[in-house]
Amino acid sequence: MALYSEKVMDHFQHPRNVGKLPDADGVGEVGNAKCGDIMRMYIQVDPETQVITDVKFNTFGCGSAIATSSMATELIKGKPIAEALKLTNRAVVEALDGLPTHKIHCSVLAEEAVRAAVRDYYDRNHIPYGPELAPREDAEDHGH
Amino acid sequence: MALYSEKVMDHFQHPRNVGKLPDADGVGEVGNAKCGDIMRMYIQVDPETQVITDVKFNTFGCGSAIATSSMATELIKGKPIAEALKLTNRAVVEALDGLPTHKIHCSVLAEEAVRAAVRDYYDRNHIPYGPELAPREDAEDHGH
Amino acid sequence: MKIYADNAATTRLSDTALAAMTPCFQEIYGNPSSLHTPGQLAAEKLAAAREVFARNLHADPREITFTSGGSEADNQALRSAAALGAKRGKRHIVSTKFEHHAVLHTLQALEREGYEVTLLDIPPDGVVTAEQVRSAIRPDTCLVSVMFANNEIGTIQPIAEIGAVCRQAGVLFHTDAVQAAGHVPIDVEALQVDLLSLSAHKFHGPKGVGVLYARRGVALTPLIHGGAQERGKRGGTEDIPGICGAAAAFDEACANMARNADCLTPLRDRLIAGLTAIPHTVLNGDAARRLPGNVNVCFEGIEGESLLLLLDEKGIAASSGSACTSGSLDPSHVLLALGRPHEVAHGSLRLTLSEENRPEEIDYILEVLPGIVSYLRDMSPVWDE
Amino acid sequence: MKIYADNAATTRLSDTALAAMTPCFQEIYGNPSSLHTPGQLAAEKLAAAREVFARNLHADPREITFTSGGSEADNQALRSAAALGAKRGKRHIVSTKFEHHAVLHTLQALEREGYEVTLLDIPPDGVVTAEQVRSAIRPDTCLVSVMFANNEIGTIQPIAEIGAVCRQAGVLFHTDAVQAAGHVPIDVEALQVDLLSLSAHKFHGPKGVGVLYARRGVALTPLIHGGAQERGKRGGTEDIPGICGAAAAFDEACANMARNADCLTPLRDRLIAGLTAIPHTVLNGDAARRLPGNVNVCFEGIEGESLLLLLDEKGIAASSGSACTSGSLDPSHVLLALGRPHEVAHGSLRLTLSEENRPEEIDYILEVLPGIVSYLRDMSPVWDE
Ligand SMILES: Cc1ncc(COP(=O)(O)O)c(C=O)c1O
Ligand SMILES: Cc1ncc(COP(=O)(O)O)c(C=O)c1O
Ligand code: FES
Ligand code: FES
Repeated sequence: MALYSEKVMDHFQHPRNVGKLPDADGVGEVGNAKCGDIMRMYIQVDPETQVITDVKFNTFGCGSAIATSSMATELIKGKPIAEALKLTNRAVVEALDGLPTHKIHCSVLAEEAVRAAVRDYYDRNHIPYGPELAPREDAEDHGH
Repeated sequence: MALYSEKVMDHFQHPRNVGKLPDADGVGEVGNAKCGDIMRMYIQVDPETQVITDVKFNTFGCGSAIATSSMATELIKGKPIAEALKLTNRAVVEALDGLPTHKIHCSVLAEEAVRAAVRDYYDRNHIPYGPELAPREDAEDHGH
Repeated sequence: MKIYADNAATTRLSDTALAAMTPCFQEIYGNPSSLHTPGQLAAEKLAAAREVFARNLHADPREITFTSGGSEADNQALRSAAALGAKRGKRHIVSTKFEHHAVLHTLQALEREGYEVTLLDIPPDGVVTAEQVRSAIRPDTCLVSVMFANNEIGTIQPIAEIGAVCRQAGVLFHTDAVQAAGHVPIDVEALQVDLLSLSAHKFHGPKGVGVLYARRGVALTPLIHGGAQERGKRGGTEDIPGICGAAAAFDEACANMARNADCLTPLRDRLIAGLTAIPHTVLNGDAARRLPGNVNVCFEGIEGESLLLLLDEKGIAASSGSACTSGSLDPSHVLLALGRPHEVAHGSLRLTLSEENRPEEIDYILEVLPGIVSYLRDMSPVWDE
Repeated sequence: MKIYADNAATTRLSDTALAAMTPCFQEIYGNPSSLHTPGQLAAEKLAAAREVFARNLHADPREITFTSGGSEADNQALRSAAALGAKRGKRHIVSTKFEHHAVLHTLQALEREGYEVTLLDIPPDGVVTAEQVRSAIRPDTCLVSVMFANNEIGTIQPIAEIGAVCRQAGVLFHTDAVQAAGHVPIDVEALQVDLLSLSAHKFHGPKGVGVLYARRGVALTPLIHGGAQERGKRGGTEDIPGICGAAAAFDEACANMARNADCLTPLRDRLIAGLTAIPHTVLNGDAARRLPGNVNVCFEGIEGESLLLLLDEKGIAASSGSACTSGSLDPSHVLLALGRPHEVAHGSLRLTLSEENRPEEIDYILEVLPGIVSYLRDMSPVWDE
């Protein structure tokens, strides 16, 4: 299918890290009720090193929502939280060899899901964070 | 060519009575400067019987103008003037197995040419005629 | 297995249509406006094609105008009726919430130009009633436009009853019959339809050819100004190959209509039964009053685009009213009008069959689909809640 | 001998175009709006075709909109520029007296809607000057529309100079390039054209496919509302076979342009020399600044339709601007604009050649024509005066 790159199709057809982490240290759920796509991300964090040791996701969404979820989990797995927080939707899109213009917004969901999971981890552990990690005003619209 | 009936094409391709009568007893010319078609009809009349003994025409005009000229001459040749004056454009059209709707007006030219030739004959011979033979108001527009 | 189950989007050109087109490409290629033999041969083809549409619709050839497709026919129908209405000071139009965008967007344009539009709600069964139309007609109503069959859910509207209501009220009645033409019988006289649009590529004719039927006395406003083609109603050199292909396809579709319906209906019903057997699955639109080839269901907890992509991987070409399949963020206005919540409308699947589909294909679809639905539901954070 | 010498009316579909169309009829027949593989294969075809037009016009693919023909492209170009003008309070349009009816009739419609239109006179050589355009532009001018090459007399207009004048004045410039495209080089950048229309069936492509080039930033108003096809600029399922055929034909025409012109020009000039050798015959339009395949003469004392019928009988398909060949009573507005009196305009003959015409055909035409002219003049009451 020419709509999506081979990488996107690979991650869509064989998504990595699908599922739940019952004992997750942080869970983030983001979504857009209107386009209907919802992404939930689970992370396990090593309290010593602040490294994301495991990550899983569940997504209700389009092909690129699933592929970007999958790619995002791959990109943060094994990384320190500080680095995971630097993940941009653009990086996810690039790692997937691009997305069609009207599908760029789907990748924002993945970036937001990572941030939401980290925020939940910080909240649970009473770790203070700056306003830059607060839920974005436009997150609900993921980019439109 | 499907535009015209076989009869029309026959009279167009082999027009009867084309030419001039140098010693004509009556000559009628009608036309429409706008569509550009002009028809001239020559008649020879037997003064005794008032029979049209010969008729010729010259036409500058479309295929159906030529075909209707030809058919009109055929229809009046050898006929008494009184009968020739009864020739209607509709009769010419029927004799040609019809004309396309937007070409009906061409046949009016033939009817008018016959009347104009008779009028000229009457004028030359000081034969009085009624208003019904006077040039029609709309003759110049031949039917549009 | 490769299965094309998206015949409401477009169809494969039939052999009959192609055979009718072929001589027009390089042999009878004249311009029908030309006086010479090549032109007049083309003009004869054009007249014959017009005759075919007139005959099958129970219309007069002079009531048939060829357009570039269903959209153009819809646009011109609405604009013409609106212009006629404005002349009499009538600027109110009645239509429905689930019309095709060719109608809805034209109505929006007319609203910007000062017309008032009432869009009827869609009952849960997807069938608008003549009573709804009657109640909506006002003294200043100039046009009622109700589609013959909906393009997403396939429900067939009571066109004859609506036609009677409109005729009685002295209001012009247009029906977008793009999905119906060639699939269900259409008699513009019996139905009392004044304007009707159809599109050839929905019944195995070529793309880019539409027909606008306009009852005698209903003057069409040109949408495309130009030469004197189509009696001055539509400028532009006629696409003779396309028009001939369209006529041949329509003739064939009308001739085989009953047989095709008899063969499609059981396939459709088997699909509906099989799909609605999957838990939390609903059929969209009335089960009986629908096009013989239309199946449309919503799977709860599923997103349409993912479903389509996975079906495509299995060789099945289908469609969805999901927002994610389109440029817009809104899921199908048809499913929303039908009352489906956003998230349910999001999980819709439309399978539209033609007489070219085989029973084995239905087996295959029913074999593959439940697994895909489970797979996607398992991945969904919505479903496991 | 059968000679088709009416290539300005329409052309025979080329083998190349047909070959490009064929796979789209029954194999790659999907709807490019569909997500599945059959749809995406069609979408790729569409993108490739757009690329071909963009490349050959020196444009960007996003600047190419497919329409149903030259007429639709003309209508949409004018309406879009007019709408843009109205937004800035500018409602004056400059065009010429010899535009195609697709332009003239749209301008008349715009006049009824409150626009003011200035139509430039046509100089005796059939070539409008940039100076005429400059003088006609006013502070409230929003659009200049001057055709690239005239469809009757084939004269080529100084598009680059007019483009420069318009650009300098900050006025949008549209050119109807329906007769020029595929026959003379077109570079929208170099020519400073903002909007350009073309039609595939004038260069051996299929009928029913046009292109509207609109420079980036020049927003198009949809003429046909509907789905999101053509980036929302034109609703309606795309005619993929037609579009692919159009692209293939355009690519071929552009690739062979110089060769075709080299082969046509001498044929054209031989025809012109032979015909103007007939007494009381004039060439219409400049002898050099004309399309390589266009010959247009007036025979005094002759009526065009009769001439065409007699030529047709001899196997020659030609055209005339005579009133009698059309539904209207007025002879060609182009010849009248050129200053020909009614009765002379009436006797016009247009022969338009393509690269498919052979030199022997020219011999034959020149052999047959003088006799027909004499025959008709002999029959004419006008001539013997
Ligand atoms: C100069 C010109 N403009 C516009 C058109 C209209 O093109 P189409 O017939 O493709 O609509 C034509 C040909 O008919 C033409 O010659
Ligand atoms: C109900 C309905 N109306 C109008 C159209 C538009 O037809 P076309 O694509 O031929 O312009 C379609 C199909 O796209 C349709 O399904
Ligand atoms: S379309 Fe909304 S996430 Fe992809
Ligand atoms: S068109 Fe005028 S006489 Fe035929």
